[in-house]
Amino acid sequence: MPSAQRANAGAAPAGGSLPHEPIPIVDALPPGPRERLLGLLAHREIAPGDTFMHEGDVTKVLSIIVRGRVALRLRVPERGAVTILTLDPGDIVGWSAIVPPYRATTSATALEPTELASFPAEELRAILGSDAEVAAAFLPPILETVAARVAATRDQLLDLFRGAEVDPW
Amino acid sequence: MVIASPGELATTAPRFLPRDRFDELIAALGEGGRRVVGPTIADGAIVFADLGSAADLPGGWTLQTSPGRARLERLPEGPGEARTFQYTVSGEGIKRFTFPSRVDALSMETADDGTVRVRVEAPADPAPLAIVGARACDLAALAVHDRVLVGGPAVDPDYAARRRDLLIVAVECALASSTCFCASMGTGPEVTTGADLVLNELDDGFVIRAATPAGERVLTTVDDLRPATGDQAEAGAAQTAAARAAMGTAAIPANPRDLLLANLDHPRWDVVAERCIACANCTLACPTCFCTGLEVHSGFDAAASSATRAWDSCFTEGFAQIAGGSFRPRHRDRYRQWLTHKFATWWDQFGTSGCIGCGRCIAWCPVGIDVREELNEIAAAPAAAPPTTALVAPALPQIVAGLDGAPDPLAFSPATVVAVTPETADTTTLRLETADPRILAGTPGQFVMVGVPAFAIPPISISRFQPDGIELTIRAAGAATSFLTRLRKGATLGLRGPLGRGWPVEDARGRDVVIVGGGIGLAPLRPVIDAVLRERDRYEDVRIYLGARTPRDRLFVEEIDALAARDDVLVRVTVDRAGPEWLGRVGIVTQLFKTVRGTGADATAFICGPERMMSATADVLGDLGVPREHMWLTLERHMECGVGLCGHCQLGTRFVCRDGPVFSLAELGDDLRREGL
Amino acid sequence: MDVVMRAGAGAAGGAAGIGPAGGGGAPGHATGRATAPRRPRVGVVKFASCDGCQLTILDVEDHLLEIAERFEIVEFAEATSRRSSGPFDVLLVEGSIATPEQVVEIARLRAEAKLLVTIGACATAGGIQALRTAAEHEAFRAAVYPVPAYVDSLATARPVSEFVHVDAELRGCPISPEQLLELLISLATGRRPQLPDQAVCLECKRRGIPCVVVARGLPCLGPVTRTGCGAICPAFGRGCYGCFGPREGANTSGYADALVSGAAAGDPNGIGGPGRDPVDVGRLFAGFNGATAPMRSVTDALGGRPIQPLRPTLASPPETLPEGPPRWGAPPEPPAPSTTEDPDGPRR
Amino acid sequence: MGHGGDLRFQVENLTRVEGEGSLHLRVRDGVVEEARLEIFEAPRYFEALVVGRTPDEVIDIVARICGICPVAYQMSAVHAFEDLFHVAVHPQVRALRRLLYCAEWIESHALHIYLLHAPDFLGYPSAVELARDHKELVDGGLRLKKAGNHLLAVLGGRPIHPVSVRVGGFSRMPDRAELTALRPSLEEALALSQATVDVVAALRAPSFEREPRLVALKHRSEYPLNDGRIVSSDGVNLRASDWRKAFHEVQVPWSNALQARAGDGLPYLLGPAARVVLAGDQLHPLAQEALTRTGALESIRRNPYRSIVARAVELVHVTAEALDIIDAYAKPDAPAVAYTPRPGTAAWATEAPRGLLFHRYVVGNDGKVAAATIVPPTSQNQAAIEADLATFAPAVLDLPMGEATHRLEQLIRSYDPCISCATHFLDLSVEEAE
Repeated sequence: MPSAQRANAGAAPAGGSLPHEPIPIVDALPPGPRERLLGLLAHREIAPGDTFMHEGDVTKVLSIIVRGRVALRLRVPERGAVTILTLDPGDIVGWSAIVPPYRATTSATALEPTELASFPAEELRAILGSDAEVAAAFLPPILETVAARVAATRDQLLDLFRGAEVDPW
Repeated sequence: MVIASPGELATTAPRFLPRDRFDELIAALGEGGRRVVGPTIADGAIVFADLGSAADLPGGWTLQTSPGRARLERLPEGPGEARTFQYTVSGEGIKRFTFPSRVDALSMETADDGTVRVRVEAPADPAPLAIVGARACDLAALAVHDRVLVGGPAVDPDYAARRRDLLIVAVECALASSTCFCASMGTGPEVTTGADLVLNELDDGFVIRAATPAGERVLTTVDDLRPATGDQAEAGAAQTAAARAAMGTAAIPANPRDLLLANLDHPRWDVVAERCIACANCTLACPTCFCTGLEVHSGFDAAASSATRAWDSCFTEGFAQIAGGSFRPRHRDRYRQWLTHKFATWWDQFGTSGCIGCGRCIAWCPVGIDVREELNEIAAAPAAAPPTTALVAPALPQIVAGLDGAPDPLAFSPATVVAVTPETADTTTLRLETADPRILAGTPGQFVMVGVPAFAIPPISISRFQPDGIELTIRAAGAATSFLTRLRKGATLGLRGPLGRGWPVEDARGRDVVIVGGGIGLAPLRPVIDAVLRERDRYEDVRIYLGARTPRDRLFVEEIDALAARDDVLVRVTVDRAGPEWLGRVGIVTQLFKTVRGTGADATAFICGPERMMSATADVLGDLGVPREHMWLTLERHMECGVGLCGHCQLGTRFVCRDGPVFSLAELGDDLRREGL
Repeated sequence: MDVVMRAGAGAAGGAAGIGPAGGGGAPGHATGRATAPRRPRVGVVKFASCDGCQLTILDVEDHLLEIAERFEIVEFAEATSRRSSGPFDVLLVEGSIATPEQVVEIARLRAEAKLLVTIGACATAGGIQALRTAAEHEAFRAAVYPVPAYVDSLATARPVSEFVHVDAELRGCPISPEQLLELLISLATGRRPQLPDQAVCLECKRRGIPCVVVARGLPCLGPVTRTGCGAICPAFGRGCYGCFGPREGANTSGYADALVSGAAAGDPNGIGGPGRDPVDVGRLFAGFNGATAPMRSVTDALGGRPIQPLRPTLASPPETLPEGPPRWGAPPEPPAPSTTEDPDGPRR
Repeated sequence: MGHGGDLRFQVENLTRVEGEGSLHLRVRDGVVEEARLEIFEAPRYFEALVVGRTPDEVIDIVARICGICPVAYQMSAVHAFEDLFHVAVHPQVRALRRLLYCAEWIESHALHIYLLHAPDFLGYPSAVELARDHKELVDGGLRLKKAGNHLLAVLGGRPIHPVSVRVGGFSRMPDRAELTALRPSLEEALALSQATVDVVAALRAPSFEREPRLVALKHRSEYPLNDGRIVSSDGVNLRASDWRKAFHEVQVPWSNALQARAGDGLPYLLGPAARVVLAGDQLHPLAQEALTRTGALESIRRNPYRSIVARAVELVHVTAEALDIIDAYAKPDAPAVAYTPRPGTAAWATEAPRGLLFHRYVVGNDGKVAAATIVPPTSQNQAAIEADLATFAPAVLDLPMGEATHRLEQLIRSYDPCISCATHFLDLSVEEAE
């Protein structure tokens, strides 16, 4: 594995923060659609501890993490907020922006200085609805990450590390 | 015969023993207080039992067998109506006499000074035994047991003691049942090895020849036996040849091992599972099946207990059971395990077939399942071409004569708890002091069997080696482990080990090291981390990825934090769920690799955790290019002996306890998907 | 293994409080092991049953007094006049739930018990009385009583586990004294009771008994029945009749097929023989554990459960019973039993 | 407890009896208007459960009516069927059936004397407490009981619900060696039984006498177990199969058990006292000797509290006869003879430890049972128990509640009522006394 990894042991992953970090999903798009989407893209900085998406709110943006780490949290009765997943650069936040009823299913809080590349929800939905080429190129990778997240959540539900019930004996 | 004695037949002139003088043979065998057993009629079948006189033998009777059916019948009137051995196989072989269904195995007690002693029981010189009426298949089965039980690496002391002085009078079959197929397995009907005396029964008596000096000595004590005439000798040989002809030599497909290993997912397994009632009769009637389980007995006073070893069977759910469940929940899995072990993986384990063609599993199956039919059905429509990989017979020591010498892997040694460290709510680390050089010389990934009175004896991975002992990190998953986690400083227990093949740390020398641990799975990996850091410069990148249920369930927290602080080790920890106070990662372990870019081709991975987590990890690491032969994981299976004698932990061709518990992904192939949790 | 534990059962904690296990360490274990807490309070109660299973407690003669020392038996109507309505550390429950009152009572007892253990086929599987169904119920009452009007019982007897959570069970009709002792010792020492769930056949073969199906053509439930009895029926030359209920993963349908027309179809049949009457096979499965799913599936397919009975011809009672309590009649004549040979005396 | 006016007297849950019952008395002005032994053992419908079954299946099923005396049920059933099918069993089979019955009597009588009844006389709540002060006594009782259980296990595989009884014989008969191996424990049991007689004869029994009508089997040459004619203290003398000619069952609203009455609707008494009185001349010499030693024959007949002495005398008989049977035993070639079922009515009575047990089966053309009637001893004794309670109660009404309860419970226990058996069967609907 690349020794670049070795230097920053314990700290944030994959190579520091450059001014123009790659944005995998977007970079992977064919030229046409990529240009049309980049037009919508806006970069935002989030300070550690800031919650930029709230469970139940209308999702205003679909973001791709450029840098930093984000915690997805749920409100659980009697247990308060529970972190169910943390996201790293390249991950998507706010897929609910393009899935009815367009409301956030979790809250999102930055754990480190975080940079997001965000698409405004309405414009994104509009272009996906009107531009078949963009939709065909952009939706599969989104679906892929969402599916991967579902699978991972399933494994968490299995409580793998718990093992069997302890006997009464 | 002594186990080590040569199998070749000595050549001495055959004699003729008139039928009415058989008692003289029994008397000769019984000289010196030797116990004499032979076929008798009991409970509607022919079974081996003590012989008072020839009158106890099944003279005039035969046992008609067909699939699912065995009936005592009178011999037809005629010249042969009085014959004694005019049947094929007894209802039960001679296994019971060398390998009883229940034997004392262990005694565990807490002495007044609080010291726990675990002693391995073995019979004190059992009475020498003579067996009359064994058949070629019985002798072949005995040879298989010799290979399995005293052929090493571990030796069953009970079997060795019972086996040591055995005198065998064999009979060459004069007929064949529809269930017989020894000729196809190359084990009969001719008696070529293993007997001291060999009989061929004729209408008026027996052609008897000595095959060993011991046999010859017996013959000489029977007064003035006339030599058998050429005609008598020929007549005897002729009927045996007829029996061979009646059976044919192609009852089952050629090379069943390769056939079965290539058809482990054949639809036929589902078909037979509909009929199979998993009663285990086949395994218990089989003269080579050797699987056993321990039964622990104690009174209300738990200071002392004992354990008996009883016949067990792979047809029970408990046989492959661990805390998490059974690896063979369906009859389909169990029948496949049995048939595959008999005809295929036995070769890999012991360099011989596990089936000797006696057909008892066919006759004594209540629903009449016929192994020959099952094998031929699979051969008729093989799902896949047999593997090209030729059989590599494992290099195992030859039959050993005695038990003396080599250290006994079954022996327990005492150890004392010198420190107790609670790790989590349900997990505790015990530091044990032991003087046993074998244990101190253990390697990362090896485990020990832990004995305390009244409880089952669990296998526990060594979580650290100390100059004067070891550490065990134990999760309270069952009664025994719960008890162990509650031990206090000063408690003593019995240790047996170190057992198994550990992590091949050397495989990672000069390569990147990836260590992935889930939950309690970190414990067996801890010695690997210790070893790698001890010689850090011999390895390239070192990355440690750990998963736990919650932040509170993390093991060795201080140690891991200290590691994370080093600049020559990458440490990533994730949990399944956490409160907002946790700023670390949340998600499954594999999520930690997403940030890794580039190739894993130069990496060696050591993985331990729940099997589902290990296979998910292996998939992701595989995508990153880590070679399968460099991905090592350790398996948990039902283990009672830890040395390949009890049979419970089999996975494919392996004994997880003996050949593992650490395996490379390449070694495991699909087995984990076939028989994983 | 055999012990029924449901996830999150309060019993996990409850049991921990029972055996010294919970207190940390078993009695008798020396250095480094905690000592036992107070004696566990044990209750024994019964519902619809024959009393045989609780009698088994009195049948472990060699250990009875030791048990009484290790445990505080606070409720055991058959054995002691001391009574208690709870709480119990361990409650041994015999019998099936067969009346509305019993439904209420078992719920109350569950609340009083840390660990509830059902003992015997009635409590664990409903017993033979569970074979009656709602449909048959009326006919059953009519068959037994001249005046069924008095009857007020559930449509059918049911296992305890259908009403409350059961922490552990001892199978058998009756339970085995050895297994009872194993359970009590396990509770006292904190180890896991060894109550194998495998087939009777394993013990049968360990004992060296030739299979009665194969050697004698007898119908035997051993292959689908849980071990625990010691394989006494085959040892006594007859087929197992299922006292301990279904073994794990019992393939009852496959076995029933073999009993009807397959290899196990008995003499003179063997394979391809005429086979058995399916109803006879069905009745074999309609035994003391016949209400369990694996057994019931066979009787559903083949029949053999109790049929609508004829009305028995009871001698008709006198018009009216005497008023008030029964009274002894006038002093009888001095005893005049016949001691002489009687012409129409009993046969033999 | 005061006099006069209405008095409702309830013993909620009878203890140290097999099964569940309670006592209910209604007293007005010191006169017992009503005495009810209420039995609320839940219904189990055995008479219906055996319908459609083969005779051998019935033998296994009826055993489950009672875990204390399963052999009794197996015996009445097997004899009834063999009688109907004209099966002539091997003499050793008949002997071994008696031996099996002896074993059950040993187990059942020892259980009742030592674990259920003796604590009453000595003032303990149970044998466990009794053992604290009189360990050797209880130990002896347990060894006695164990001897019976062991014998049961050798003959039938297990003490409770043995498995070997078949129409025509047994499914297996023991080797002689298996039985002779039991001699030591039975010899000890015999000695313990003889000692038991003296111990219980010395127990102070409350003074209570009445003239019961006694009913038991009587055989011309043996003490009644499997076989004999029904005789009574007032001259009844019938074939066992003809029980219904002199007795009948009635249903009372307060009991799950059908009660049995004599033809005149009056109660009668079964059990050890009845047997010892009516068939004492057939007791084993050792038992007769023990009985004579106590000189209690007359008090056994008149005072129910003295039934414990009769039970002890019978213990001597069955242990002594068990030894005799074992000594005379020779294993027959076949454990059972073949038979052909034939339709008709099978009826038979044997002597269960608690008294006469009558079975009647209608066998159809298919060789299966079409209808059944089972009359256990306790349902026959129930009226007698109630009669005794009505007679005895006034004597204790002045005592404190607890003591009165104890006395009445002790009286009920003296009959060794097996309520599990008595209950054929339906659920109780309590009649509210206004």
